[in-house]
Amino acid sequence: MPAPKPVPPKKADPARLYRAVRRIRRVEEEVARIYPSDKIKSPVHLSIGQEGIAVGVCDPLEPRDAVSGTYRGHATYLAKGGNLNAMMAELFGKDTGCARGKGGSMHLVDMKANVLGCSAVVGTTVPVAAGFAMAQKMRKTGAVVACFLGDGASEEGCFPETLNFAALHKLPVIFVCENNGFAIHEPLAKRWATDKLCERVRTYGIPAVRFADSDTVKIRDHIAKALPAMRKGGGPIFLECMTWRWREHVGPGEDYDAGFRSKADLAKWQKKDPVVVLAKKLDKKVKAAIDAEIEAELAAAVQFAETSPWPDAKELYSDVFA
Amino acid sequence: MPAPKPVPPKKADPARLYRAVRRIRRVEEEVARIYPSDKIKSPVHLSIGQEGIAVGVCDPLEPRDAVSGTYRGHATYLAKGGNLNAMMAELFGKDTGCARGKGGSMHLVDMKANVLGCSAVVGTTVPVAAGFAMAQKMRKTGAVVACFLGDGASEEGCFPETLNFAALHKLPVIFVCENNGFAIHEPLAKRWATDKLCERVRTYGIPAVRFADSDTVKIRDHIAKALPAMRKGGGPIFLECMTWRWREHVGPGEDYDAGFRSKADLAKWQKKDPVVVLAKKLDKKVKAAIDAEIEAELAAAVQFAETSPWPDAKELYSDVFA
Amino acid sequence: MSSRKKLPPPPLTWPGRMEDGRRVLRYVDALSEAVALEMTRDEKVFLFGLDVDDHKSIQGSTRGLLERFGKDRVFTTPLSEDAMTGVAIGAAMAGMRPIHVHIRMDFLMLCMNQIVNIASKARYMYGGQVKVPMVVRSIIGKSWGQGAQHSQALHSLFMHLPGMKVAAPSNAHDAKGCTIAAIRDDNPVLMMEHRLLYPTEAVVNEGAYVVPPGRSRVCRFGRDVTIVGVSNMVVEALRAAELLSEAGVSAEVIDPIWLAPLDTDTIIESARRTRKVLIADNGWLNCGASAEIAARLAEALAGEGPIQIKRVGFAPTPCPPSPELENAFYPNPGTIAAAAYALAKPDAPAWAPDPAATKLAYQLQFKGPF
Amino acid sequence: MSSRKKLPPPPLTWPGRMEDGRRVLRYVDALSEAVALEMTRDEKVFLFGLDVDDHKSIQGSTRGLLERFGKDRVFTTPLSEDAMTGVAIGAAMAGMRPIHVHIRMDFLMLCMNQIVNIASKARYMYGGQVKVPMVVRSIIGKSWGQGAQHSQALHSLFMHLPGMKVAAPSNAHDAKGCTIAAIRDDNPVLMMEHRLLYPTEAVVNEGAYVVPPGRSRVCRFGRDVTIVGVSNMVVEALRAAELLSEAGVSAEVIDPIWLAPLDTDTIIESARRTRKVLIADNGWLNCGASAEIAARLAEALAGEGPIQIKRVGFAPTPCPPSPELENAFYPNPGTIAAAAYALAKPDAPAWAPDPAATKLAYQLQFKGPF
Ligand SMILES: Cc1ncc(C[n+]2csc(CCOP(=O)(O)OP(=O)(O)O)c2C)c(N)n1
Ligand SMILES: Cc1ncc(C[n+]2csc(CCOP(=O)(O)OP(=O)(O)O)c2C)c(N)n1
Ligand SMILES: [Mg+2]
Ligand SMILES: [Mg+2]
Repeated sequence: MPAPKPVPPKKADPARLYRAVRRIRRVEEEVARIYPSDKIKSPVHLSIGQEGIAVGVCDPLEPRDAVSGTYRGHATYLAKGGNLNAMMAELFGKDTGCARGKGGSMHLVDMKANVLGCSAVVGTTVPVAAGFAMAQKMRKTGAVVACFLGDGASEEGCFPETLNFAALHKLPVIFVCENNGFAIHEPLAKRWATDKLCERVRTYGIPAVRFADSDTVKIRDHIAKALPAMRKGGGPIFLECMTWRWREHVGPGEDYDAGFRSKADLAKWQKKDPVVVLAKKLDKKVKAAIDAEIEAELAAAVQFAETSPWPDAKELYSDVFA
Repeated sequence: MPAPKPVPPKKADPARLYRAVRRIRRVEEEVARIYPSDKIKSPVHLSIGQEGIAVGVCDPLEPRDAVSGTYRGHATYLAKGGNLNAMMAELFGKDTGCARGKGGSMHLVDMKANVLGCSAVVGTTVPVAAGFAMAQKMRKTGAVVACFLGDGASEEGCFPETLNFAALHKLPVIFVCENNGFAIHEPLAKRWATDKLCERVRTYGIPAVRFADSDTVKIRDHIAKALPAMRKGGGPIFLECMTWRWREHVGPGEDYDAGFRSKADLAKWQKKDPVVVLAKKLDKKVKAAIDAEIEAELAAAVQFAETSPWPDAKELYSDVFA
Repeated sequence: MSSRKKLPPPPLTWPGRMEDGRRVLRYVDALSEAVALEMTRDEKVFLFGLDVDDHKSIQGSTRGLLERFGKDRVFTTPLSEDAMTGVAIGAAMAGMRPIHVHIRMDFLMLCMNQIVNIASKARYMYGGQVKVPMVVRSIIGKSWGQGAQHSQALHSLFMHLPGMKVAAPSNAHDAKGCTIAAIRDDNPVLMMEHRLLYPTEAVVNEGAYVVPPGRSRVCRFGRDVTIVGVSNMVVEALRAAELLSEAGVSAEVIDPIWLAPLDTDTIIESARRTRKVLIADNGWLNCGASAEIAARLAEALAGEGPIQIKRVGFAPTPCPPSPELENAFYPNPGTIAAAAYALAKPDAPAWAPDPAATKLAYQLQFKGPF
Repeated sequence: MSSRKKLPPPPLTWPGRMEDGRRVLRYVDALSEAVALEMTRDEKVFLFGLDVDDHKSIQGSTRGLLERFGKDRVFTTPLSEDAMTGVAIGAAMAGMRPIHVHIRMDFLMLCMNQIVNIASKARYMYGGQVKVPMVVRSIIGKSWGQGAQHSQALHSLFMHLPGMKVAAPSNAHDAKGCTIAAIRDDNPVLMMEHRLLYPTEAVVNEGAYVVPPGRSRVCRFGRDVTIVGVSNMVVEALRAAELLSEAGVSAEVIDPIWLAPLDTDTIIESARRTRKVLIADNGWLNCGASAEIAARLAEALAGEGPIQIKRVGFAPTPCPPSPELENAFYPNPGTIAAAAYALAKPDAPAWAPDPAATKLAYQLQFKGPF
């Protein structure tokens, strides 16, 4: 029943977008709720507040297209159609998990939905995504790869290395930098000499756009417009999406008492909450129906995870080699 | 008798600059001459044709300033006042070599002259140079570090990582990219998505200038002008110096028969030969005297290397640890 | 060492005192105390790395340093481990004494080029003209669902390199002494700490002292079998030794403390008596620390007559997060005791201690994530 | 294997033929032939890496491939080893079969993050959903003045990793068979080639064949001592064995061929007979391949009675370029023979072969630089 999205629509559909952001929000809220029970034994990096970006980017993608997410990857996984039951089971460490209990929250993967595996080492997925895109080019599939990274990841040398290579070979990569202003607790000011990231990316010949509000519809339309040329060998594009992580870096709570960022900033960003913004565009009844559907799906997923079996001890040794 | 240069002159002195480029040229020609005898058992990467850059950058530097060179490091080593006898002995693998026979041509070093050790792994010296510069800043010595790198080295992730860090911390680093258009035999077109290197460097807030002809005097004056601000915490600067490697990538010969670049291009660059250009500014007698001095010094250096003892076998085990 | 075991199970008020007045300190606090002492003594010492200056202060191990020494000597960096390692090397060559901190050992794989190709070789390939007095602090995260990339103990990669030193303190006393020794060492030193040891306490003198390389410690004397433990495996081996003693086997437990240079003389001496050696490494076996120790033992002793050598360590797999799998991935006091028992009593039926007795306080105490 | 020794010393016209009509091929040409065959068979195979397409063609080992398969399947890259490794991994995950070439093994230190944290773990940590059929070709440059950063043999770093395979062919036959096996393998495989072996010749069949992991080869049978050689040390051990036989010692020589997975059964079987084992590695000892082999031998055999094990390898220093120092840095047939002799005849006076007899044709042939 989940993962709907066989053919992407030509136009932004508010109901569809709302459904997607709301679903991710609710899944993560549920994860946060369950977390203190210690049933989830895997560090969770919630993207609450940032969901609109993943949804905006993934909405126009086709099944053949791929996404590559970070350890903060629940949103990308779900937005691209990753299986919810398998995700929840993975967080619980169950054999039915998407990585059969061998990945955890930071390594979600669903190759059937073309969700490439996430990685806990910042930046590592960026060149891997480019390699996946290179294979698409070599095999002329016309597929593109959306590669998500944080502002922190952009500081790793493999990022400019990958930009150069992707531009040189005109690889079909959508680089999406989710700039939430922090790497764990360290602000940009301590890490970036300047904030001219888009300018820098343009020097590789890659079109780069900054989305100051990261409006879901605007991002969606930008991608939808870019896709045809990319599918024909037009090369990579880059998006810098300004955003805000509502919760703490890792774990279910908040971190405003730590003093490194303020609740006032949160309030500012909450005004742009994609769930609220998109909800406003919907008829109340439509919204209520969607919400109910999501709750049912979510409850089923938790139930699935809870009742799924643990991996057998001998599975420790399986899949080391193919 | 060698390594003259206690206090850098206020102004470009053609005789002095000529002496420096001519000396490097002759040293390398002599290395090339000796090479086939197999007395030098260390791969040599000659900078013949590129000497003007090292000389232009190093001329205004003070003894307290440092340079960091690449495996193509003979020119930087000599331009900064590295000991010639010790260099020649190092190429011969002798105990009197600057690295006591444990470095070879690619690892020249002379810490007394503040010539930081060169490295054979492309790009590795770039962050090391920045670290050396950071120490200058921490200890408030007012010294700067000139960090040389090739166009190829600029592709390694550690280069942008270092640019960002150096700009963020306003480190006194002069980044000098010697862009000779090739990494071994691979042209820029196969490696760079665009040639907007200076533009890219500027996005870090680092002033960047391209020298299309790499005129020794122009480079020299540019550095001389930049130094006072850098000594006071003004932060790094960047130079892209277009140039041409006359000889083959490694070894004493030429490589125009290999077909990947043309002798016509060589001829074009030879018209800008810094040795010739600077010689023209000198009185014939002055030039002759300098030339004679250089020959004497060079002959003495080869003699020194030839007659120096081999390292004792037990030296294999020394200096693994300090 | 054994003093620790006398501590009452609930943590003391901190910094605590033994009944005889000696101070006990947690491993995590011993680390920051060591750095604070050295930064006070020598202004060339500085500490940097991702997140060393935030409120979590590398799980507490850099706590107070920013406040005390200021942001010029205690600072975070961009996410650029490769270049930052080069920066540390360059600063060290210029006479500073950097401490570069990594919250997980896994991230050191980004630093390999600088560590292998420059740091470990600089003194040699520059003919003794430079030295690189640099400390790289890294922490092993025992999994608790962290998964394959946040749990690695990669010490053997560094033990392989001439020119590198490697310390793996198993207790608060050594954590402090090794850190101070590392900072004072004129060579690159890798500190391998273990996250789960952070809350463990030991008697730690207040002043500066060094636990230098070159001397393994016999933590517990025994007759029947020698157990060598690496990092937290020392603690687990000590517990295993208690369990073994209940089963009538007297185990000697040795902590190499420093893995490079590695003192195998102490181990060889013990093995010459017991002729049965179990090496419990907190890492993979292939080409691991356990392989080196076993090889040296074999070279030194196997020609003299029968000697039984066995290794236990991580399963030959990446580390899985699912709890059951993860438990099976790691050696523990039960598996260590069982293996040692089999060595000591080859003819007796196989024995393993009651699983309930093999859970260690310092592990149970921990709740993820970190 | 032994056929090679029957070849006349000056190289045959190439590709040469034995008197019995069998073809001999150089190691370097066997490498490119293997890739050409596989690229013909499977269009998913492609080859990339710095300088694979220039006129020097990685010292000849990629010769002709560009011409034959075109620039979409044979291409150079920017100097970005870290990202290019990730690109290879990503392409492999998408079903391609990349061969990523490095002209020196030293440069792999830039690839460690991708290899350790992604390639070797991807299949496992993604629950079997992906595979990473990637080949990493790397070449050891025996020094000839190359110095510390251009001479390393770092195979043990990769042997340490679950999920990685490592091949180290010592002759042209295996170079071809291992390369084909590596390309067909569904896992990341590191090929460790040796530059000085490139001109050596062996009988090499014309079609495709595999030399798969899992089986060490006994290259020469002997009674008194077992010598295990790694990479070019196999060749040097074979020469040592000849010298030893002149001194009345019968040496068995074993080539593991693949270092991971490592077949130690064959070695153990031999050692069970000779009870004297010398391991000659082309690398450092600490936590090296030699440590692993020694450890496994000790675990398997030392309890049964006396067994003598000894390792020789690189000196525990970076590699110096000065010729005298460099000579002392490497094991050679003379030092291998002397060490094996001491094991075989512990009570006889020390013996070493005439140094003139220990120089190997394949080394003398080489003139730097490369
Ligand atoms: C290579 C590496 N260095 C450091 C870390 C520790 N770390 C985990 S998340 C993180 C912050 C990353 O910030 P960003 O890329 O902006 O992503 P965000 O968490 O903000 O989504 C850091 C430094 C890591 N996982 N990997
Ligand atoms: C990390 C690394 N990759 C590859 C090589 C092989 N290599 C040696 S020199 C060189 C070219 C470097 O080009 P550039 O930086 O432009 O310097 P140039 O030789 O032109 O002076 C390459 C690829 C190396 N030494 N180190
Ligand atoms: Mg961020
Ligand atoms: Mg160049």
